[in-house]
Amino acid sequence: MIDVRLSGDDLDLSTCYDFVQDPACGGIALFVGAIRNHNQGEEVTHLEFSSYDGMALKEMRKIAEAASEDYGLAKVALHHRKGELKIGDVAVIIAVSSPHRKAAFEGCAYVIDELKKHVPIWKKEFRADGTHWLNARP
Amino acid sequence: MIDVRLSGDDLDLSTCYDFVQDPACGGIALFVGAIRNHNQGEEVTHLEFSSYDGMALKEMRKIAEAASEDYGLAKVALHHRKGELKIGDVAVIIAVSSPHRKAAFEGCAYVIDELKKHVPIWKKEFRADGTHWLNARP
Amino acid sequence: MSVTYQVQTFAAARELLGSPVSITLPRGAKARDLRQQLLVDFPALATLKDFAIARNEAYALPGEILEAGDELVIIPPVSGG
Amino acid sequence: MSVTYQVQTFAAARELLGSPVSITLPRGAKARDLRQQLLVDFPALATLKDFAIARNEAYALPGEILEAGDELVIIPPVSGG
Repeated sequence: MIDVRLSGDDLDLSTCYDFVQDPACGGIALFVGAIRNHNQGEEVTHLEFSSYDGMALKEMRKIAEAASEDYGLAKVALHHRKGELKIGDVAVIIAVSSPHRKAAFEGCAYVIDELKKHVPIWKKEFRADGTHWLNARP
Repeated sequence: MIDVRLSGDDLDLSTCYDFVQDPACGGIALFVGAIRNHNQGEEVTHLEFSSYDGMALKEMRKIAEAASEDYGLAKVALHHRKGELKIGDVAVIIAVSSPHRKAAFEGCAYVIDELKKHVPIWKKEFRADGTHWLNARP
Repeated sequence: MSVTYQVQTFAAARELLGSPVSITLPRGAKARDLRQQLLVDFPALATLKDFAIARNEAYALPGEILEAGDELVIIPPVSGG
Repeated sequence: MSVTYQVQTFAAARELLGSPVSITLPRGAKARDLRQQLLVDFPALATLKDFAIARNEAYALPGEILEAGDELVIIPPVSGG
């Protein structure tokens, strides 16, 4: 079972945790990605996510489905923020449940790694030295 | 910074998450170990933890300190239940924060692996086929 | 015979080109042809580290043949998470 | 000269032996001597897969010398988490 969301509102850890609960699963791994106050040595004041929502949700579902199959996960929740964020705000939450904790950790790490490679969401940082779309330039 | 607890009351995910928050850390990895409804093919009805509390807390702190050093974690929360638990109850919660997500995942996995090897807490399962102290017999 | 496609942009590509942009290609053109023509018509795209083409909300393989009515999007390097 | 130690038990060891148990060892005995004497005095301990000795709330190395007043505990294989 999979729950993917792309939300303009604050993400909620308990919502993701509750979704993946399963009486047959002893292990739940979660990852929370938050906005840091610095990047590449520069102070970050806030940032903005731009997203191609329809495709982003499809890609997120594909990744969650692949993780479920490849790691034998019971349930996967994958929630991503969009719009404007400030330092400390949560950008992404991933929760996965599995009968085995090693699979839970590996499946959770797979989801965040793949999300960062393939999901059409773009981060614009507002820093002291200007604004930057991350990864965009050579 | 480290927070270790051994508690007779329900563990709380938000408490662990809040403890490890850090504006310099983009990645928080969490693990929740819950009581499964089966083990080794047998249905589990409930279970009981016995613990050597003073030593357990010392060992938990040692593991959290080693994880902080070896994986460069900013903060570690490690909470374990004691006493009687039923199916679905949370036995352990680990939360770690790090500037880098790979270190967060690996540090979190290290903590649960080491806890299961060294911390003097013992699980007695009540199953259809009797009661068992896990791992105790050859 | 040629077809004119509207191509949407996001993020760094939108800042470079605005959105949407129009591209005219021979009928039967493939995703790789669209990518090449975009670089010809909009040389500013070369300042991106890279970009992909999405067709109907999925990454297009270079050999995919485009059809009229396709939803086409320039995908600069992503940076979510 | 000999010393009598009280050794605490937990979990499977407590079910086998009760708690605490008394063990008398020569002065200067080491943790490994305690472990061996426990197996002699309480053969039921051999039904455990394994056990360790904790001394003053830490795992004792086999060569550690015991002192009167030490807090000593039999640690069966742990199963937390």
